[in-house]
Amino acid sequence: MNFICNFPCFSIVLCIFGGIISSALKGRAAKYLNAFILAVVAVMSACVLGYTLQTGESFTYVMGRFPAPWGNEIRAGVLEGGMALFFSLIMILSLFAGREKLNEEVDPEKMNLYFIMINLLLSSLLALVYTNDLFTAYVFVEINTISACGLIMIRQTGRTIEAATRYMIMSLLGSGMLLMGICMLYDMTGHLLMENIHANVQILAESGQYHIPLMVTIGMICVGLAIKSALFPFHTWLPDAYGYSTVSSAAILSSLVSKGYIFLLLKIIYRVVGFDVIYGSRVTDILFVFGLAGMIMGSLSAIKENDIRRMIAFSSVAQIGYIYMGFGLGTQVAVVASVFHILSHAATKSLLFISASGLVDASGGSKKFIDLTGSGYRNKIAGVAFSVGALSMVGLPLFSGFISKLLFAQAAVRNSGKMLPTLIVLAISTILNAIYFMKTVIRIYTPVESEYPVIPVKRHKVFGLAMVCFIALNVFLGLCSDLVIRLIETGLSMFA
Amino acid sequence: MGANLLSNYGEAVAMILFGIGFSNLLFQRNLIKKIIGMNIMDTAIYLFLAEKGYIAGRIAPIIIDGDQSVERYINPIPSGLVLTGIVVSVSVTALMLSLTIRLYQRYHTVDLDKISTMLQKEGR
Amino acid sequence: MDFLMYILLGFLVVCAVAVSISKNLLNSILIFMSYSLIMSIIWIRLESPDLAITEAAVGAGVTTVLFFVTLKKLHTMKEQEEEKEAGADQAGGEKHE
Amino acid sequence: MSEKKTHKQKFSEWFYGENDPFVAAMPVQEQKEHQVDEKTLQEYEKERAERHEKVFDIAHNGKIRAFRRSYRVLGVMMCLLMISILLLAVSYLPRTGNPANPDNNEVSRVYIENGLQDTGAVNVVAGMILSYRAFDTFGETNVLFIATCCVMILLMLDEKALHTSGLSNDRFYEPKNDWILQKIAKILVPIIFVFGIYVMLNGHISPGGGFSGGAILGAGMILYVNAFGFKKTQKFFNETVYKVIKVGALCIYGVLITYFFFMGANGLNNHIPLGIPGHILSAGLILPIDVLVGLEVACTMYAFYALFRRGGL
Repeated sequence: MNFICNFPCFSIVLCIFGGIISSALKGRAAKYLNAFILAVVAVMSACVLGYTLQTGESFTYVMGRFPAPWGNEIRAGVLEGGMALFFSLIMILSLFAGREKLNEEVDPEKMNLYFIMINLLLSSLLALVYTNDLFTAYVFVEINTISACGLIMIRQTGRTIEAATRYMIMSLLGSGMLLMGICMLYDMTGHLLMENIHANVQILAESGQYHIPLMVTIGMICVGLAIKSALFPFHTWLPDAYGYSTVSSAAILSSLVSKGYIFLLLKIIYRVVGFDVIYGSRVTDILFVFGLAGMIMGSLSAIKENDIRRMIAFSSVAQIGYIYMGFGLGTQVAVVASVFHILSHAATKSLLFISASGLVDASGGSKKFIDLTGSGYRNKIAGVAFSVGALSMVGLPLFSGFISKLLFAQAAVRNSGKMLPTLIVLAISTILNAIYFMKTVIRIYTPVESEYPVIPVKRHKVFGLAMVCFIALNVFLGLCSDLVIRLIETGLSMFA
Repeated sequence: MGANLLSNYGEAVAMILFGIGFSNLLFQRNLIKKIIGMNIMDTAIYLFLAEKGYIAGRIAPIIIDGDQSVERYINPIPSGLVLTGIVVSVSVTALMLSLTIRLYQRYHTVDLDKISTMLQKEGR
Repeated sequence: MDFLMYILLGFLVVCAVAVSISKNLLNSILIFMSYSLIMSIIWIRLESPDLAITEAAVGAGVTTVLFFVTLKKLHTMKEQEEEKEAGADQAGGEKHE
Repeated sequence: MSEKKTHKQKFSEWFYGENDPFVAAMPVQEQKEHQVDEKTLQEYEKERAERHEKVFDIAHNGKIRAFRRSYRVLGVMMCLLMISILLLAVSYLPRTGNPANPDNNEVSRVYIENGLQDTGAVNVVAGMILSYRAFDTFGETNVLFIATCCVMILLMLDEKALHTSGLSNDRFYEPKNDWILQKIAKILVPIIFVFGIYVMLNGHISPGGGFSGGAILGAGMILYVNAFGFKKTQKFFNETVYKVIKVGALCIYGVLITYFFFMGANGLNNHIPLGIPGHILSAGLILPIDVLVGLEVACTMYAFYALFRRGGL
C-alpha cells in the first residue's frame, strides 16, 4: 500500500491532536499550531487528490486490523480529496482574514478554546468527507454541531448566545432524525458500512420488501440533514447565527459547516441508498420544492433586511436552496451542478462576509446600510472584494456564480418534468439577487462626505492578501470551470 | 398497517417516545423542558436500537466458559452503538444547560419566545 | 415475563407525557430521573447490562445532577436579582425622602 | 515632469489611500437639507410607541394568544402525525427477538465467534467498541472533550471574577459543613470510588468499561464536593491537575489508537500481546484505553459540575 493512503487518517487524527494540545496552550501558541495544522492538512489533501487522480480509482483505508464489514473504514477518491483540500484552504483564508477581528472580539483568555473548536471542526469535516461508515458519520456530525455552536457563541453577546441556543435546538432535531434513520436502516440491512448497506438496499428495493420503512428512513435522513444545513423552512436560526458571530466564524459556518452536511447527504444518496432508489422513491421531490421555495423566500428576506451581515446570511438561505434544488432535479448533470455550487458558494460567501466586515470597520462599526454609504472608497480592497463577491452571486460571467447558474439551467433543460418551474424560479431568484446585491454595491460606491476616516490598505496587509486570494479563487473557479467540472464528474463516477 | 405492530410493541413504544420527545424539543417554550425532551428523544432511539439487538431466549454477549456459539448470545452491535450514543447525549445536555444558564443571566427568563420578543423590542 | 415489560414500557410513556404537561420544573426533572431509571431496568431485561450500568450512572446520575444544579443556579440568580431590586428600591426611597 | 504623475504612482497613491482620485473628481451634488416637521415626527414616534406597546403586550394581545393556542394544537397534531408515520414504519419492520432478522448476520456472528481471539476481551461489546469500531469511540471521547470546552467558553470565569462575583457563591443558602452529609459521604465516597475503579478496570471482562466507570467516579467526586466544599477538593484536584489529566489521557489515547490504526491498516504486526482471556491484564489495548477513557470521563463529569456551580474548577 502506498504511504499516501495513510494521509486521510493522519489528517483527521492530526486535527484532533491539535485540538487536544491547544487546550493546554496559550492563545498565541494555539493560533500558530492551528495555522501549521491547517497547512499540513491542505498539503496532505492535495497529495490524496493527486494520488487518486494518478491511479484513477478510489481507495479504502481500514481503521484498525479488521477489514470491511467488521471494522471502521474510511475511503478517499477524487471528490473527497478535492473537497478536503478546498475546505482546508477556505478555512485558512477565512481565519487569516478575520484575525484582527478575532483579537478584538474574543476574550484573550479564551482564545485557545476558539482554536480547539476550529481544529475539531476541521477534523469532523474531514471525517464527514472521508467516512465510509454511517455511524462514524453520526458521531462526527455531533462533533461538527457542538464545535459550530462554540464558534457562534465565542463572541459573548446576548444575541449570539440566543442564536447558539436556537442553532443547537434545530441541530438536535436534525441529528435525532438522522440517528433514527440510521438505526432503521441498520435494522433493515444489518450493516453500518456504506457499501454493504448499498448492496442490501438494492436487494430490498428490487424485492419490494420493507418498502414503507425504507421510504420513511430515506425521508428521515434527508429531512434531518436538510434541517442541519438550514434548508428553507428550517432556516430560522441562521440569520442570527451568521449575522452576529465573529467574522471568521460566520465565514466558516456559512461556507463549510452546512456544506459538510450537504456532502454527507450526497454520499448517502450515492453510496448508501443508491441513486436510482432514492429518485425512484420521489422523496427528493420534497427537497426540490423546499429548495425552490428557499431560493425565492431567502432572497425576499434579504431584500427586506437593513443589516449587511444579515442580508448576506439570508442570501445563504437562497444559495442552499439552489444546492437542494440540484439534488431534487435528480439527474447526474444536476448533481454535478450542485457540487460545483457547493464550491462556488463556499468561495463567494466567505469572501462576502469578510469583505463586509472590512466595510463595516470603515463605517465606524455600524452594519446599517445608511452608514455604509461610500465605504467602498474608504476601504478599497474590501469594496473591490465585496463587488466581486456580489457580481459572482448575481451570476456575471468570469466569476464562479455564473458557471453554477449555467450548469443548473443546463440540467433543468434536460429534465423535462421539472424544467419550467426550475427555469422560472432560477430567473426570478437571479433578479432578486441582483436587486439586493447591486443595491449594496451602488451604495458602497456612492460618493459622500463622511466623518469616518479612510482605512489604507497598508494597515491591513493580511486582510488584503486574503481578499486577493479569495478573489483569485473565485475567478479561478469561473475561468477554469472545465477542469473543476471534470474533476467533479470523475469523483462522482468513483462514488458509484 | 403491517402485521408486526403487536409483536414489535417495544419499538412502537420507542417511536411514541420519540414523537413525544421530538415535539417537546420543538414546541415547548421552556428551555429546560426542551432539554428534557431532547433527552427523551435520544433515549427513545437507544431503546429502539436495544430492542432490535435483543433475541428471545439468549443472554448478554459476555462469553461464559469459553462457549462462543452464536446461538447463545444476543447481537452485540446495538449495545455498542447505544453506549456511544449515551455519552454524546450527556455532553449535548451539559452544553444546552450551560447555554440556558447564560441566557437566564442575560435575560432573566428561560422562555425562548420571551427572549425573542425582548430581542425584537430592543431592536438590533 | 412479558407482563413486566408491558408495565415498564407503559410507565415510560406515562413519564414522558407527565414531563411534558407538568407545570413545575422540579417535578419534571424528578419524573425524568425516574424515566431514566426505568430505562436502565428495561435494558437489563433486554440483556444489555453495559447499557444499564452506563444509563444508571450517566442518565439517572450525572445528567439529573446537572439539571438540579442548573435549576438551583436559576433560582439563586432570581433571588439575587430580587434582592438587588429591593435594595435599589430602598436606596431610591431613602434618597427621595 | 515632476508635476505629472505616472500611472504607477497614481495607482500606488490610490492603493495606499493617500489620495483618492474619485473623491475629488466626482462632483458631489449638494443635497437639500431634509426638513423634518416636528409635529409629524412626534406623531409618528407616538404612533410607533403605541404600536409597539400593542404588539408586544403579550398578556392582552388576542392575536398572539390565538397564535399560541393554535401553535400548541399544531404541536400536538404534528406529534401525532409523526408518531403514526413511525408506527406505520415499525409495523413493517422485522419482528423483535427473531434470530432470523437481517441484523443478526455475519457481522454479529463474527463478533461473537472470533471476538475473543481477535480482541482478547470476554465482554464482546467492549471488544467491539474499543477494537473493531475504535474510530467511533475515539470520536465519541472527543465529543465529551469538545463539550467541556464549550461549557468552559460559556461558564468559565477568570480568577478575579471567581472570587468577587456573587455567581460563584451559591452555597449561601445551604448549611455549611452539614454533619450528617459529611459522615455519610465519608463512608460512601470510598465505596463509590472502589466500585468505579472496579467497573473501569473490568470493562473487558464484565459489563461496564471506561464510560460507566468514569461516570461513577465523577459522581463520587460530585458527592465529595457537596459534602466538603470546593476548598477541600481543590487541595487534590485543581485546574492544573485537571488539565494534566485531561490532556495527558487524551493524548496517550490518541497515540495508542493512531498506532493501532496505522499498524492495522498497513498490515503490520502491532506487537500488543492479547494475554489470557478472562484475566485482568489481558485484551491488549482495551484495558489501558478503558482506564484513560475512565479518567477523562470522570474529570469531565466533575468539571461540568464545578463549572455549573461556581464557574471554575
